[in-house]
Amino acid sequence: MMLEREEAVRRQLIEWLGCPEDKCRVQRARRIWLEVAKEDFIKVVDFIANTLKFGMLCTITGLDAGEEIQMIYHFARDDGIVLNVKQSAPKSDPVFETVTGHYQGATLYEIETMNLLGTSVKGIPDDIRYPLPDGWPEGQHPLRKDWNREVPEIKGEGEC
Amino acid sequence: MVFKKLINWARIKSPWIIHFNTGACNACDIEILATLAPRFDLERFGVLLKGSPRHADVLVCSGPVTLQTKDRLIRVYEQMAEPKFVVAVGTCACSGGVFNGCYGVKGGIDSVIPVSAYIPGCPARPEAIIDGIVKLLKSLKQ
Amino acid sequence: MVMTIFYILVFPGFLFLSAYGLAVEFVDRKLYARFQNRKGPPWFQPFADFVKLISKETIIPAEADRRMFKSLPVFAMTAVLTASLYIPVWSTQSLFPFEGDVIVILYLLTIPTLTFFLGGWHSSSLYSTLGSVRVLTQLFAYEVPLLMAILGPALLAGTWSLSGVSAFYAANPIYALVNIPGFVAAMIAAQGKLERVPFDIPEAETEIVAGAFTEYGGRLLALFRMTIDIEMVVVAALVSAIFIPLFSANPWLGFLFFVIKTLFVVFLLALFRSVMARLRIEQMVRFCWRVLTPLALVQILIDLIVKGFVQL
Amino acid sequence: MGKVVIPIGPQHPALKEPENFVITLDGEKVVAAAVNLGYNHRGIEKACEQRTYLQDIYLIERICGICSHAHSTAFIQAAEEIAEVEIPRRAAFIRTLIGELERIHSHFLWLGVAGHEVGFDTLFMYSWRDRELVLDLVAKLTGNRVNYGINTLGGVRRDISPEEAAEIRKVIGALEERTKYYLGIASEETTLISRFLNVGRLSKEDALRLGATGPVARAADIKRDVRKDDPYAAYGEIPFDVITDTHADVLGRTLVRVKELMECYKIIRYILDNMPEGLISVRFPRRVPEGEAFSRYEAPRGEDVHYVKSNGMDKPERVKVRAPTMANAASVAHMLSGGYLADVPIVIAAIDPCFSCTDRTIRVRDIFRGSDSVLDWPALRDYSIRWYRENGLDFSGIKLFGREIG
Amino acid sequence: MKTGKMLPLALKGLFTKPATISYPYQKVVVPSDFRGKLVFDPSKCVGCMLCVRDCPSGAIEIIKVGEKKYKAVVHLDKCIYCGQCCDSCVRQALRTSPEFELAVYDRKDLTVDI
Ligand code: SF4
Ligand code: SF4
Ligand code: SF4
Ligand code: SF4
Ligand code: SF4
Ligand code: SF4
Ligand code: SF4
Ligand code: SF4
Repeated sequence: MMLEREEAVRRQLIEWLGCPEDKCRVQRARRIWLEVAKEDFIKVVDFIANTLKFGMLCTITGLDAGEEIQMIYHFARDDGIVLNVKQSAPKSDPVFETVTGHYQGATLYEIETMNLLGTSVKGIPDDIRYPLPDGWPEGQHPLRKDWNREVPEIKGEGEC
Repeated sequence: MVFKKLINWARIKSPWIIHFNTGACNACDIEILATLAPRFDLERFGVLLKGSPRHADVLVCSGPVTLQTKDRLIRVYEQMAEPKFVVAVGTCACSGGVFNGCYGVKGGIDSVIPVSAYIPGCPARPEAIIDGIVKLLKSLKQ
Repeated sequence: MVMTIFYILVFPGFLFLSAYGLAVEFVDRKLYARFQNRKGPPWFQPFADFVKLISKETIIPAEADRRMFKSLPVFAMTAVLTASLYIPVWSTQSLFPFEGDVIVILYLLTIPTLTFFLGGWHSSSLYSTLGSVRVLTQLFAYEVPLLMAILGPALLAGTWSLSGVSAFYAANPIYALVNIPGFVAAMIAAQGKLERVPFDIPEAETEIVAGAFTEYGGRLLALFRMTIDIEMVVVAALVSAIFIPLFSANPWLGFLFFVIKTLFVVFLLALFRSVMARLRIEQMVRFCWRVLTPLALVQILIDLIVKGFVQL
Repeated sequence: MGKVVIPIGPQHPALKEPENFVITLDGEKVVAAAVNLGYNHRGIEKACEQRTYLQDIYLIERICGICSHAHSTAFIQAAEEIAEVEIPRRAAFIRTLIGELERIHSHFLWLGVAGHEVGFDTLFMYSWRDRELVLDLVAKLTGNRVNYGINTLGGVRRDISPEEAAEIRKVIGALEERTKYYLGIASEETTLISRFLNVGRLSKEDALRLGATGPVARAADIKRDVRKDDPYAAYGEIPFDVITDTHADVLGRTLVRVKELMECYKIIRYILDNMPEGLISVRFPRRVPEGEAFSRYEAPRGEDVHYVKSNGMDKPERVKVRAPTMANAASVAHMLSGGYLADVPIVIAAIDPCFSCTDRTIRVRDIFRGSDSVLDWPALRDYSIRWYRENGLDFSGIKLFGREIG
Repeated sequence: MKTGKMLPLALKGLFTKPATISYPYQKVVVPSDFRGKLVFDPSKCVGCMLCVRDCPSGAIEIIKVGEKKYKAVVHLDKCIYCGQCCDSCVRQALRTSPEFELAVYDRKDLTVDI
């Protein structure tokens, strides 16, 4: 299969970042995966948004990878290429930078990882209760692997 | 006596419903709406869909009760005037269905408010909903 | 005296109007359903709804003004019933005609609208409040064209009594032809008066639930609904008495004509509401002032000119 | 009348689902709008990790009943990519076919709801009457009216017989006639146009900035369609046009949807004419090898994306869903402000929101903490101004209490 | 632009038969492979429990009632009528039937032996 466009994007990324080859791979047509260090992340996003012109952030996946919390940002371009960028932070201190500076729609996705995985994203207030119901106990993050699935009894505010 | 009969008759012939989605997947909701569309036309049985709980006699619920809708469901139920009935449409509303065990789900409608009729199905076909409502009305006869 | 009480309570008063109102509601709903290619409700539906509502528990919101809340529906009902006394039913003559009763009918007909406003206002619920503001805004928009559309034919007839107007057109049916623009304007304004699509803005359920009626339930709602039904009869009768010159000296035949005429008006009303989308309040007001009022003015002008010719 | 804050929902006639829009009014004008979601949050993503891939199909299908096929296909595509299972071409064609039938039913449904929201119930009745034809067809092909359950890992569960194919053609023909009629209604009926034109505007720039997808984006003249950009199933070989419109308002969204219906018929005819012979499914391993995949699907309302990560077991390690409505939710608040209360339902409806999917994750509500106490106008205003400014929505042109919001 | 575009269609409604079906007075015919209530053939079942394992909502139970004899209990209030159990059953002991009118007043009545 011809993967010229994908390879071109990959080369550009590797050269600009100066990262090892295996950090960026082309999975198949239109799917590129990239792993970056947390420190470089915002710089990379800037490059992706402004130079590579990925216009849309499809979503952000947060996941519990054992010792670390991993965030995967799925950027899409109008020619169909999806660039998935990963960054991780230790579970003990899962702090990430916000990408709302480049992609406005990201707020919701970031808040979602904050609630469901207990991350914290700089620049987004961390007291926002989101998609979890009102009255959900603090510190309970259902998507963490060690969270048991007993539903805590919730007393709602009862307001309409 | 005659009066009582008349009132009972009127109740059976004029069940106004209010629809409340307690976290359904939409399929049951559109099937409920489809019963109002020309093919099934629930108005044949005097059913009108009302927006205000004050006007309605039958609360038609679809979906598993999520933690977030639980209090609203109770509130809407309380706002309705007596006599009132609750119909659980769809497997989710009956028991929580496929969502049983999800952390955001409380369970079926009857885990929160009393239910007068259960209509299983995923989604319940419009005919099944009509069947359920007609069965409910029949049970009011005595 | 007995006869008067019979007139007021039974025919063509309270009982007859209630029954006929329910029948008209049925016709309206059935036609609406048929226009939408569905079967529609059975014939007893409005009656069953009424009985059921009467027998239901009535909840009065804690924040609402109890006395107002309860008395308004009764007040509205009384007003439309009173208005009906000046409407001819089986001939060109109404029960208690007097010079100027056209104006009185129109005023009596605004009373229900005002009670809807007050009722909504006193429910102290957001949707009701919003609904009542819309009721009032809309009232100012359609009342003028409605009044003017009726004014024209009355000018031509040279009397301010509905019975007189009817009698005039019964005698000279040909003149009714010049009143067609007025008929159109009156029909459209009536749509607003009865709060139906495209002018059902005050109770637009997708926006403000049930508008002014949101908090009403049980018996009080039953009264309001009945009021609206009777109002529909009265408006249909008023419009048909003025614009449709179909009368008979024979009371039976006259009554039959009355039924035919009102049902025809109801048919038109149902048709209107099934082929249009609801306008926004500001579009409605604009429409009333820019289109409807000029139309009614044209009607008055035509009537004045015709009158001039007749007198020459 | 002063400023009023009215909650639309969670139980409100305009919404078929429990959501809460907090609309701040000055008379009839909307000065601020906030979206509170979260009523439908069930916890599906977590549940997916606790069930097998096979069970997940049915769970994911029930994220939403209207684009059930979209969700299950997107999920299965991801799983198949990880397991390196290639489905037979015939299966891909059947998936595409059902997907397009779903789009037809969904667009008809939308047209009816749009009519209903502006009080045009006759339109609702007729389009829902015609929609039944599609549902009958789908029930015949798949065994259920909604939540078809046709997809399975490695292919599809039911084949399409020649008689069924003939029946599809017949129904498509009838629907095409109806669609032309509705196109006439949507572009000519005065009262409808007066409610749709220039209502809920979302310019091309705003749509790009807020990441709108689907008909919302296409109505703003953005040629964005996953079926073309990132073809999946059989779309790579099917010729069709991406419909766009320049109105960028509710009318534009209506026209895009109705015209898309015509494309659906074209696609379905192509599928029936070119349906390859062969198997409809292949074996799929119970344990999926380690890996991850990201899959996109053009649902009737826009792009639906799924991310699946496998750890080599029979249950996925992580499933992430981002449904179309969530991508468009950010646009709604923007479209509402400055409009009329009467337009709120149609504007909301115009993105065709169905939050059961979106709620997986969103809840904007507490961003507007102040709005919880319903009549606390100043607090709401402060919060909303702050929020909007933080999010780059410019409200400075709107006057409040006779003053401009600085 | 035209007002009352739907007028002809609406008027036609007066003279055409309504699209309304007369259910429940007249039964509807659903496709024969419509996925409704399950049916079970005990003579085919070997008790392998594949159906139980694959059911997405835990709606089916296979209970041993004797040597090589099994009965199936289905919770109609949990079943999502997906038919996966029928696909999973290598013996074709389970099938879906087009029966869909399952409404009851008491939830207990929804747990049935099939
Ligand atoms: S007060 Fe109750 S009925 Fe009204 S919107 Fe809130 S939940 Fe719904
Ligand atoms: S019963 Fe099925 S169709 Fe109905 S809401 Fe639940 S999952 Fe959806
Ligand atoms: S109550 Fe009104 S808005 Fe709601 S579904 Fe019924 S008809 Fe539509
Ligand atoms: S947008 Fe979401 S809720 Fe709406 S139909 Fe699609 S999947 Fe369902
Ligand atoms: S957010 Fe949606 S998909 Fe996720 S668990 Fe909740 S309902 Fe399910
Ligand atoms: S055939 Fe089925 S039941 Fe038998 S051993 Fe294999 S998996 Fe188990
Ligand atoms: S049909 Fe589906 S939900 Fe019902 S028992 Fe079978 S597998 Fe379980
Ligand atoms: S899969 Fe079939 S044979 Fe096995 S237990 Fe279930 S019904 Fe019996």
